[in-house]
Amino acid sequence: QAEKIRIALAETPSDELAAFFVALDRAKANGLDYEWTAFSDEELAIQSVLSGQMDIGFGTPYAAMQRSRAPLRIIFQLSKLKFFPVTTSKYSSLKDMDGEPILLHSRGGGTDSIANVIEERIGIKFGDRSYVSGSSNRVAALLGGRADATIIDLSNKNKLMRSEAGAEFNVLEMFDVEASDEALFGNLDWIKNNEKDVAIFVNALVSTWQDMHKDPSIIRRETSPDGPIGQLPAEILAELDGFYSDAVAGGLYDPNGGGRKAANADMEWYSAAGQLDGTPDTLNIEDFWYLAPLDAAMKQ
Amino acid sequence: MIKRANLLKIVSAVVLCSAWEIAGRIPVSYAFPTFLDSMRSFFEMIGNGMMLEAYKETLQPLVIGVLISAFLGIGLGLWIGLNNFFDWLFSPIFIVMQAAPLAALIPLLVLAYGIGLTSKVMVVCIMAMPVIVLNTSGAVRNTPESFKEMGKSFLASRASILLRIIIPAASPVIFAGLRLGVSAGFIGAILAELKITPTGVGDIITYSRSIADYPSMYAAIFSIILLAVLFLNLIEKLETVLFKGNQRGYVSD
Amino acid sequence: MAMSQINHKTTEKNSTDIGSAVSVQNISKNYGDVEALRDMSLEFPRGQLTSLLGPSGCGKTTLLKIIAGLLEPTSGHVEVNGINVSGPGPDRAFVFQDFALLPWATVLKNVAFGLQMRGVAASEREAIAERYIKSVGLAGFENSYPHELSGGMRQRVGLARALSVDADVLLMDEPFSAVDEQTRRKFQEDLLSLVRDENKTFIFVTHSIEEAVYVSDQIAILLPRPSRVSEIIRPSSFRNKGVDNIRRDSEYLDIVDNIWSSLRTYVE
Amino acid sequence: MAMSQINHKTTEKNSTDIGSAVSVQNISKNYGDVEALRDMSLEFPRGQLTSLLGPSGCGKTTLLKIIAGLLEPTSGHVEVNGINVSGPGPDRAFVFQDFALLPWATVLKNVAFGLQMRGVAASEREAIAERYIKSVGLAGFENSYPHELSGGMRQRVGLARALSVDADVLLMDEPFSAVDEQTRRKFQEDLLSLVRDENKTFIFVTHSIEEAVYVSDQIAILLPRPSRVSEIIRPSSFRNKGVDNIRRDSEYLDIVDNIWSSLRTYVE
Amino acid sequence: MYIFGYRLPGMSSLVVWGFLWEMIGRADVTFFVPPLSEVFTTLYSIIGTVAFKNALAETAYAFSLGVFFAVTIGVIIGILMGKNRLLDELLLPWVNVFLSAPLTALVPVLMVLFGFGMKSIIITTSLFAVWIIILNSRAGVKQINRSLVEMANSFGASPIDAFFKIYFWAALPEILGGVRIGIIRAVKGVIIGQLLISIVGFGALFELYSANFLMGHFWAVLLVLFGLAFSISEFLAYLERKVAYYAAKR
Ligand SMILES: Nc1ncnc2c1ncn2[C@@H]1O[C@H](COP(=O)(O)OP(=O)(O)OP(=O)(O)O)[C@@H](O)[C@H]1O
Ligand SMILES: Nc1ncnc2c1ncn2[C@@H]1O[C@H](COP(=O)(O)OP(=O)(O)OP(=O)(O)O)[C@@H](O)[C@H]1O
Ligand SMILES: [Mg+2]
Ligand SMILES: [Mg+2]
Repeated sequence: QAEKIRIALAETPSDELAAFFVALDRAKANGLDYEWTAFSDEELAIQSVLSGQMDIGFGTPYAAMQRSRAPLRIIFQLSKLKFFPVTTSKYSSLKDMDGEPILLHSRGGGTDSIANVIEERIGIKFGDRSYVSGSSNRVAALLGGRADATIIDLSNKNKLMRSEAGAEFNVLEMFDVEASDEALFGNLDWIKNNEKDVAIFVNALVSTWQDMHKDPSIIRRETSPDGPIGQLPAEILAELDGFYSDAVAGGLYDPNGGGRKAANADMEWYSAAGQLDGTPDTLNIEDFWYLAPLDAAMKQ
Repeated sequence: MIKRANLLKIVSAVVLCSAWEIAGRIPVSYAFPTFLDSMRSFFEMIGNGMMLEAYKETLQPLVIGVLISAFLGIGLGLWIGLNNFFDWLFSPIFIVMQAAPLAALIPLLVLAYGIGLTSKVMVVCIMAMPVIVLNTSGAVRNTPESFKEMGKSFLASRASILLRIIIPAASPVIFAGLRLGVSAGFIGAILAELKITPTGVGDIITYSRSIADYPSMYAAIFSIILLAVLFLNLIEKLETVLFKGNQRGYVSD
Repeated sequence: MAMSQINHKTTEKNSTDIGSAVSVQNISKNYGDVEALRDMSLEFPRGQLTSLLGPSGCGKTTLLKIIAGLLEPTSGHVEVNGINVSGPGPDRAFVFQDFALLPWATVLKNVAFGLQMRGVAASEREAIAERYIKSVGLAGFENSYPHELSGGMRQRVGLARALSVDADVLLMDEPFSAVDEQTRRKFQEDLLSLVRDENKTFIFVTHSIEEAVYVSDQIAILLPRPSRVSEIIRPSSFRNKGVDNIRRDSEYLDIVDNIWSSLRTYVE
Repeated sequence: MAMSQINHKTTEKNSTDIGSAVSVQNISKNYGDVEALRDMSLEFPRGQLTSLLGPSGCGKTTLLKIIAGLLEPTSGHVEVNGINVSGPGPDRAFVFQDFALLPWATVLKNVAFGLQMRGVAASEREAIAERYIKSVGLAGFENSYPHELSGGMRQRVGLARALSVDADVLLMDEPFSAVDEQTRRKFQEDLLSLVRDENKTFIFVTHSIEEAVYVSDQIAILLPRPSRVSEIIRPSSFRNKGVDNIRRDSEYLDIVDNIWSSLRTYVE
Repeated sequence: MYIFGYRLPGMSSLVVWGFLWEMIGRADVTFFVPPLSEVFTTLYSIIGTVAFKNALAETAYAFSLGVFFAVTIGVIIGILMGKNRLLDELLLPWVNVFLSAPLTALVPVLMVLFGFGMKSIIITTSLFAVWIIILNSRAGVKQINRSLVEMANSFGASPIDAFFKIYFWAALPEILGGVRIGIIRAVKGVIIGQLLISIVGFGALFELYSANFLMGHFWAVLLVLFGLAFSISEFLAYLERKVAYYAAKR
């Protein structure tokens, strides 16, 4: 097919997207023609797919799926909601956080839903929630003494805890989350019209994700030096291996692309977090996921 | 009998809103609500007090920031316009400030000033001040020579030349700068709410966007634009009251 | 010169007797390459009216602005009442050739401007301004803006403004050029009574030889670029002969002719 | 009126004989509340010079601008060469009371502006402009900017611009008010030779009764607000008597006195 | 600014500020202000990279197109508004709306209407610049000396002639002032567009560097932007000085 597929990223290419770009390179070798645009946040990527200006987007558009008239479907889980409550040494467990202020990413966003679920499961109620987007910015706020508790992602947690200042902070014990943080989605009509491309793409993702689990350093090795990741400053590239071995060890990526397991976890998680109306058992997975390409890829 | 100017305003507003409604009905995009839906959310949010609540938050940094920028900005602008040394020393700073991609700087501001009122006021000031300063100083430099000469010959002190000649002569451009400054201040306030911590109207925008409640999102955008326009009309009134004789009508008349 | 028809009035007011209100000493002024004035010296006797008469572009406005302290001379200096001029002062008021009205202010505010700058209270200065507005024949236009007035009316606003501050020395740059003959005559009479009664010193630029002869105690004839004083004429006062007869007065006509012939030489 | 000293020259040019170049019919003009002109009718004979004489603010500029097509009259209409005026046209050129020079353009460009608007090629219009600049005595100032000129010099730039387009009807709003007496005399002579040789029609606003009497074929005396024509005077031509003698000419002095007395009535 | 009769260039005071910056950086007050010298070293090291060149090209493209549209449309509309009451009454409220509208809030709407790519960024850039240019041109025209217009009319100037020979020149000092401020705003617009719409060009670099706390890199790119804004602004200031001879004498 002459037409390029258009991919809407939800952030600018950086270490976390290295694996995705490796997969894209593999897909390209198999004849997938693509272009990508980075949006500043997930909502924009979702909007762009809603408007039909992009074909495949990054994010977890459950609310949009339920509320808008567009048939959006997820085809692949890119990463899980692996976030960690980090505090100053004032607190040592989530129980201590009852009534205490916390710094989160954005209202209605992933960390907000984590906080909601924490409240529900642990039986506490956080105090004031304030919002600063970007885990690294929240780390900075923590370091700058502007906050005592926040929820940050895996790589920032590791960076913080390994730094000299790490001793002053606690990572609070938390339950495991299987729900998606980032997933690939598209308009169902488009997916069906472009079965072949989607198949190549999902195959490439699955193979990359599985290879990565065997050896995280393939990401660094397979990163094309002329691609958007290869062009990053040396400081960032140097940390790539560390990031992916941490990520694999921490279970950030599902080598099987999520599939039904992820879908079920999402139903549960996002309805608990308030982004989906209804209870998990009334929700129909087929309204949110389109599993055919992933199933086909897993068979190979 | 409605004045023609007002009639035109109404007619063009009706045209624009219908265009919106039609675009929403096509729809241009699933993320683009109709005018009527947006208005419904708008009045709902007014009805349930959400709007009021939000504006209480949004207006605080905005008003403080705009007031600081207006007074400090006009003062600095006059100073820069009158004194070559300060022009040389400070103009570049304001040009730099104007060019500063604030959105990128916000994380740093948060680091320096936290996520409270201070950093939001800072954002508003950084946005609003440069235009006010640069417009004022430019206008001051362009004051017609013969007015200043006249003032001098009638022994106007430096202060009265400033107050009675330079400022009135420069007032149209100063007010244009003020208008721009206020609008930039609005941009700053929203940017701060979008990028620092979502509170007030910025929160309605981001939150309703994240739950794909697009009518509410557009209603919030609509309300902030409405407010900005009201603000500006206020400034315009102020200008007409203060400098009546500067209204010299249209060349075509 | 045959110009010594000095009558009882002008004898009392001889410049050497009563001293100069304004004394211009060796003034030169260059605008870049253009040499507007070169080494000009001139005395303006106190309580008298001196006219500057000369071709356009010869530097009359320049000289007036230097006396007013609005322009720095390139060299030389000006004394007003024996004191060196370094800037504008309350002893001098200026009527501008291009009127210099503030477009955003009403006629009343424009006329009151000078008084306001001298710190006169609002009610008082408006009362004074209204009086002068009436005296220049603009009653009823107090609240008009300059752009609603005709050329001559604007000029009269500038005139009223200068008169209202009651300065010792009045510097008038073609103050009557845009007003009609009738109003001009009236103003000339007003001017003469000011000279007579109030001991003010007037420096007056005009292009009308007749006007200069009629109102002046002394006429300085300037020749152009770089400007220099070519001659000083002290006409007898025709004032007491009555305006209506003077035009047919042969003495008057002689002086006019005389000036005319001394000026016309430069016209090619 | 005793004003019938019509000599051989003016007989040929009687307005009824040769028709009017400009005919103003029942013109009224209100500026908001101010009634500037009321029901004014006036004929301007072709090839003659008509002066408008009247107190300042009586509506002379307004009338001229209406004839030029720059202002819409509130009622009434104007015909130029028998055709109704609905806007400015190439048959008329205007000399503005406030000069209206382009501050960003040199003297040369300013003078050439009218020609440029008529589509004359650059080199040709500059040649013409230079000629007129010389004829108003500004040679050497071609590349100066208006703000570097004195008042009178600016006025002459405006004059040169209007003359350069060679229009049929010249509307001149106090064109000599800021130029010196000597230059003014020269211009008056130039004007007269234009009237004599080129069959142009001039409408001329002035405040100088003497000037009006000297240059005009017909003088319209206007009285103020709302303006109306109080009387039309056709002075005999003093032109052939020579400028130098005319000032002592008793006929001339009679006419001046006559106009003066008819005008002065309105001054309080 | 003159020192010993020599005119200091407009931006020379930045040397003073730069020195101050170096001092603060050296004093190690805060980690996000590294010494200026370090920033320059970083700048030198990234300036040749493909990523930087791409960013520069993308930004310059969006910026120059955006500014081009803003100036052309802004000047024409502004002048027309200043001279024509009907047009002014029709457009002024909307100009004010868009001028005062927090454009950042409008960006999502723009994206929906004009897409998510370069087009929206260019439009955002134009939108940041155009209103001030319109308003300034309008203000310039409104203060025009009526006699000049009448003069042009009396010499039969066509509307086009009047536009280019009178209104444009009479309003030029204001127009240039407006264009200067507009262009500086456009720099901001292009970055905001690149940050809020799709992350490309310098916006992407900023996002990347600030997210990873590469302060040296961050300031280095910022310096490039300032340099850009400054040279354009100085160029316009130079033009403004060229018309200054009549700006105060109109
Ligand atoms: N734009 C305007 N708005 C309101 N009134 C005006 C306007 N222009 C002129 N007038 C009024 O119209 C009257 C006539 O004005 P005009 O300029 O025609 O007088 P004029 O005879 O040319 O006077 P002058 O000899 O002083 O130039 C004046 O009373 C003036 O106040
Ligand atoms: N700002 C300036 N820059 C350059 N030259 C100037 C400037 N102002 C005046 N001049 C020149 O100085 C000379 C004298 O000008 P000035 O205005 O004093 O003449 P004036 O005697 O008042 O003439 P007028 O009777 O026409 O008003 C003129 O030749 C003029 O060109
Ligand atoms: Mg002069
Ligand atoms: Mg007039």
